[in-house]
Amino acid sequence: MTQTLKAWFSDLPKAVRILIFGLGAVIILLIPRFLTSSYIMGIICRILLYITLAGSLNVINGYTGQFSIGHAGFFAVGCYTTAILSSNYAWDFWFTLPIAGILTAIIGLLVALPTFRMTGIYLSIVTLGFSEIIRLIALNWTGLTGGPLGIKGIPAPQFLGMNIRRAGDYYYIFLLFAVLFLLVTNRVLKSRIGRAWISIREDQQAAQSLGVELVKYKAMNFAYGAFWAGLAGAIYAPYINYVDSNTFTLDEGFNILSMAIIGGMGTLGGPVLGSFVVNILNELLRPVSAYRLVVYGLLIVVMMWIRPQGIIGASDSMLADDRTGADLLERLGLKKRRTA
Amino acid sequence: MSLLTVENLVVDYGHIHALLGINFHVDEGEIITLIGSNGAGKTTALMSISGMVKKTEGKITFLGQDITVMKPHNIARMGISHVPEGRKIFPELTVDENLKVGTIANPRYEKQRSLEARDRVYTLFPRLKERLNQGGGTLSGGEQQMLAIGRGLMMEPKLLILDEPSLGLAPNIVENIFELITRIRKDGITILLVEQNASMALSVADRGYVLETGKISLEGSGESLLVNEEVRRAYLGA
Amino acid sequence: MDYAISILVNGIVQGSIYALMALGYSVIVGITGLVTFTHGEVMMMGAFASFYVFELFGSNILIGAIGSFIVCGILGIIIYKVCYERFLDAPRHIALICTIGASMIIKNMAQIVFGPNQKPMFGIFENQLIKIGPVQLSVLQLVILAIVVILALGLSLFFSKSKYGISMRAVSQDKTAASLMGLNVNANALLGNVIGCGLAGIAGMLISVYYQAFQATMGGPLGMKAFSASVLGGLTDSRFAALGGLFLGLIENFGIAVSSASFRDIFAFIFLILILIFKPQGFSKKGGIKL
Amino acid sequence: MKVRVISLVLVLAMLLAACTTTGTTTQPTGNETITFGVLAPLTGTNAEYGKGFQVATQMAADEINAAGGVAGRQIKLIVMDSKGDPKESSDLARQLVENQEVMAIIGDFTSSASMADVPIIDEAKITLLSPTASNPDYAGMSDYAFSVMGRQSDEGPFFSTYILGKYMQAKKVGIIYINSDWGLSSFKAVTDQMKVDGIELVAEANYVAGETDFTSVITKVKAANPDTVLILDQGAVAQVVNQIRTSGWTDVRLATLGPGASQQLIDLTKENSEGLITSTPFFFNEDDAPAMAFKKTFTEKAGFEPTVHPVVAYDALYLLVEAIKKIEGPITREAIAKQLATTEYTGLAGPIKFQPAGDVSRKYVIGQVKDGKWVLAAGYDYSTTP
Amino acid sequence: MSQLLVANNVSKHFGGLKAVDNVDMIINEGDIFGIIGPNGAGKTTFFNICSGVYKPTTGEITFDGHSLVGQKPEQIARLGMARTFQNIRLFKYMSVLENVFIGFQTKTRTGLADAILHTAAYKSDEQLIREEGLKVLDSLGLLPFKDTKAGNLSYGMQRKVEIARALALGPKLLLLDEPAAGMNQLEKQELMHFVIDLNKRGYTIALIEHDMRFVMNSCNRILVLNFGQKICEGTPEEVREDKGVNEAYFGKGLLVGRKGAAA
Repeated sequence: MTQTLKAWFSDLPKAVRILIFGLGAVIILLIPRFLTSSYIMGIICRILLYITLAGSLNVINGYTGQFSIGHAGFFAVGCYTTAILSSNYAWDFWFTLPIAGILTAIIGLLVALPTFRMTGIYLSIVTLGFSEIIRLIALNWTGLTGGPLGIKGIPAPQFLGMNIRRAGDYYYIFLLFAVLFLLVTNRVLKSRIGRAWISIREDQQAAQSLGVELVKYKAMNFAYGAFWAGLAGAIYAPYINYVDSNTFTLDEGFNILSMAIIGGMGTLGGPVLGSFVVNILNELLRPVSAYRLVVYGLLIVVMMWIRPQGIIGASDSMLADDRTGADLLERLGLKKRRTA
Repeated sequence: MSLLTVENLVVDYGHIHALLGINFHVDEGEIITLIGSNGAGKTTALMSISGMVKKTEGKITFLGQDITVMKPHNIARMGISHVPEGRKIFPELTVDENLKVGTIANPRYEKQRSLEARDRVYTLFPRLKERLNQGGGTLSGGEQQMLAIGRGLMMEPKLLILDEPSLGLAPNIVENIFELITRIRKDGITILLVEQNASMALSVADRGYVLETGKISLEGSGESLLVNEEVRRAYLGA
Repeated sequence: MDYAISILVNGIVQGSIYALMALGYSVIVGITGLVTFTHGEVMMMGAFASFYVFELFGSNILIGAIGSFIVCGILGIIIYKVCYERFLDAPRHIALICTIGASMIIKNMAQIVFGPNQKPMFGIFENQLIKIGPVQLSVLQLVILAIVVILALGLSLFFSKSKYGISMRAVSQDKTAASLMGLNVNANALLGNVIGCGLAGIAGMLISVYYQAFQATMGGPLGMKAFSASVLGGLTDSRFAALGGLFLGLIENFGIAVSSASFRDIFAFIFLILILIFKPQGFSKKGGIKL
Repeated sequence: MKVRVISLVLVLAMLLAACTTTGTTTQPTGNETITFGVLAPLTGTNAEYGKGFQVATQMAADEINAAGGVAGRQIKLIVMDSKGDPKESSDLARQLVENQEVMAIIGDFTSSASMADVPIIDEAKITLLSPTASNPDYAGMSDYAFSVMGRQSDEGPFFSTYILGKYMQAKKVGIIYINSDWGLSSFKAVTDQMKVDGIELVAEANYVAGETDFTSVITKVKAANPDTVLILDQGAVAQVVNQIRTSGWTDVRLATLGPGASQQLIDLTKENSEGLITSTPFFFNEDDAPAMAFKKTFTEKAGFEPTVHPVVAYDALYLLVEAIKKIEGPITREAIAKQLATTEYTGLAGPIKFQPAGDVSRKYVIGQVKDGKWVLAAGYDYSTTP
Repeated sequence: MSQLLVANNVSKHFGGLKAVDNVDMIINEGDIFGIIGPNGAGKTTFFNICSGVYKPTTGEITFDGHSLVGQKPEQIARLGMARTFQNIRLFKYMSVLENVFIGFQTKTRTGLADAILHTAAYKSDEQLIREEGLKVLDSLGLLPFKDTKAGNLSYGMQRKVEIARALALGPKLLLLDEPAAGMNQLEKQELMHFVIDLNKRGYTIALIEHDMRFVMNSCNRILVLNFGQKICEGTPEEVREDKGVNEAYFGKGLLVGRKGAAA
């Protein structure tokens, strides 16, 4: 279906294709003009934010097959960096961005370092531990982070002399970074580096035998994922206006993770879809809010039972244990047994 | 009637065809051997019999009962004891405990009987008795093989499947093992043997099958295969 | 001096509860070969189970222990069916994610059913103090120590003497061989899960009795502690796991003594990370449940 | 492939649903009701307080409606679950702000969530009246942000001077406090005044929210040998008290700032809390008929006994109504906020009068547990209360 | 002829098990070097030591003048040693061409910035990979399958793809671990000619193989291992005549009455 759609699209004359792209872009850019509700814009902003967050986690989990569950920690580092620099030292928002990204990438490297000797689950737990350590440091380092009081009144970013504060305006910043993330990551994944990452996911030993430097690429992968999580944090800080350590609990980490899992890992589109599904579900389930997290939990379990790679995850990878889904369908009589 | 029959067995691992439809049978009291080079499908054939591998096609009958889709532990309980390649003893269990595992699932299990079975194993393998309380992982290769066979015998099987019992063992120990195999047969246990050491296997076997890339290319009595030039050529590439 | 001794006593009592948690954890990981994130939630359910048992049958700690063992054992069966049974030989992250999902379900259902607020636990023992030389500890602390020691010894006996124990160890060491020996791998893994979860249930009861309070959200940090402690034994060796629990309790308490309780979890995680850096496979030699 | 199509359809359907459900609420529908938003953590770690907010505000609304409503209009509440999470809270604040019917918002419970809402309500010029936010910076962030809990900068000094100093005659005090925005500012307020009053702080120890094991904290404070231990927390006071007593430390006097005269605290601690002293703007005095009535109704509806928090939330709604009553001219969001700043009202928890920043100076009394009940303690000079 | 790979007194012990015991070996440039021996003789372990998967317990290996002690597999690959695996380790969900692309890892330099900005370095790398990759596939006759998922190919094809992937490294030495396992006689024949052909094109090759016909007809030197020890080394003719090899490999009969038959 998507294949035919793609083929149909690429068969169109170039002018038509450009037209379609242009039209799409204009619609996306004009969304805040149609949707004046700042509540809906708020949700859209959130979706865009989590596209970057879940997407950057997916770079780590979905493309090299490492399993990090402490993404909230990286998010926190970026968020605090911008908050501290712009509110305590009056830096301009745009200048704090690279610092936040790079600092988070360095922290990402630090997390990755002890994990090189570890496999799978140990790595997961260490990332989780680091995430908690970062949160507890933020909570206790009152001098720098305001400790439990947090940092308030983070100045709004300026753009062409305009204060960006309303969700409708902020939409463009979130959009810019989500799109930037997807474009840049797409390029990285289609290069030698991305191929090395994927080869590590598929078969570590074979990758090594072909000269893929394991430590280097895993570290680079972690730093890259952390970098974008840091950037997401940095743009989030002035948006929420007030930062404290409660935002970055393990539950936040699981929240990001569940978007990546539900949407699908190992494809760029997966976390995008995941962010849409989870955040919209979040709104739809408001009337039964107590059951919301139960529903997430169920969704995750069901996903593992029938589609471990997520809704549009890389079905052509080791992430997709095709055995699981097929077996279940077979058992339920929904699918005929495969015969040779 | 045959104890075990394998009809038209096909096994695929994904897109790789491991067995392409093989037929063979084992009669009561026989020693049957499957020989063939690495990757010919010998181990797959054995694993299919004991239920560890999903079959694409074919039928396996044991004692007249269809065991094609039966669970491995139930197949074992019917009286098939499979001593796997690489021995696979439980390294952190003592020798005694390893043997005990063999009796746990025995439906005819009762204390007295299992003690007798254990005594029989210890008479068969006096070396094991000396190492009663030693961890299985600390034994030498030969001792581990003995333990693995002993553990299999504790189940009081009707059919004993041995996968490469000589693997990685020094020649004098290999001779020991094969001597044991003939003794076990004398106790009335049927044996299905997979070996790379073709000469050794054929010399004790009543009948043999030669597997080549998932197909049976030759079959015959042990003696006839032992002198068959085709077999030698397959092995030594002469 | 008195100060140091009380920290030591606190550390040992808390550590012994951690040890019990870790014991259950390592049994589960040992036999399924898969890691779980539900352990903390199981402990929470153990606390609730014991509370209702106390309410129905009176404040007897033994009855409470049996009750929470049974309830959590049943929970263990459900968790096994949902998270493990189908995934014993699938890529490992699948079962892991499943347990994350399951823990979300259990935690939030508990919040809905039992209410979110902290609840007081029945006082099982009077505030009596026992002095042994310079060491001072309460009856409750003594009872907790005794229960943990008895359970640990019982478990050790179970694994070394009973036929179920031996077959579980066999399954945990080599599933293929065990199944060729006629052992039902699935049933054994299920049994291991039941025992592990049952122990977690008792640990949950002890925690709520010791701290006299429990609530639906208590599971998360506890699960982490169980994991950290088990790492010392490579996740599968219950002896070292128990030792790890004890260490963790002591480290936390001495760490807090020199800094602040706000750093409690930092100590636990640094302990974990250091072990992983210097002894990534823990102190046990090879996988499988061990005594 | 099929899955992709299905998922795409699913997402589109969800988007549509999300848009339409909210789309309807933006339509104003006549004037017979007046609507307030309530932001409260109905799930998550603070859920019991959120539940308290929900029940207490609904009680107040029901009472007011039964009495004919306000300005001839019935009160309608939209209660939303913020989970105590700033992100959630601000999204919900946006949603409430969008809804033109909503005239004012009560909430949120935590300071961090409330503070995340401030820029939104500030822009929309709508009142955010938090019953409990006590971060000293919160109320000053906007003209539209109010808090009625009372300032730590008032309660802390009162506690030091009148309770620790005059009433308890404490010389050496150890403080155990929760490491939260509330805990830290309370700690600062108390200890600053202690210096002035000449009371020695011999030990301090803190812990993070969710802690259950206080034995190490207690051991640490005990080692400094204080004559009085002050516990600054709202949730975990009972456990700290219990663990102090069960550790065999029976000769130390205990005081607590935070939970107020909470019955739950006594239920949780039984005889361990005997003699415990607290400051409270109010407590459920058996002579205080309205308070006892509140307690009874609340307990019936909520299933648990009230702390001071739901009382303040209850007062908050009455306060809003009081302000609306005084408005001359059309009732608008801005008019409410403007009027609220100057409204004085005496609720169950005492008189409320806003300081210029938008928070309240409260008067406190001393409560003490005697024979398993809170009683009003005497024996100090109340006339010089600041 | 220069010495390419020299193993000196190499041993590998796993606990008490001596998997490889004091083995010497010299592979010269231009060789097709065979390593044979019964199952469990330590051949694959020895291969894994050479390619850096295992560290030897004792002994030293030099490759093309570099000591391999303490080198990681990827570093050894970068020195110009490529290998295949006994149980094919293709990236089975990737296309054949993508599999080969990974093999060019050592020949390309694209960094993160190059990838993001699509610099000249990136473009030339990608072009090189594409052209060379197609060339490699073409030379192996795999071109028609370039977009097929590697896991969907037949066993024999997968072996070829694995070799193609290794060739992408442009190796000085190619290690093949049981390349003919699971192939039928026809495929084996074809593979053997292919290996000989590769050798003619200048690749030095070392291979482990069970199929004696394959080894005898393709290798110019053969090393025989049994129980981790070297029992014989020489030309195919020498090895075939060696009695120890005969026994180790085919085994000897046990029962007296049949001994004659085994001779």
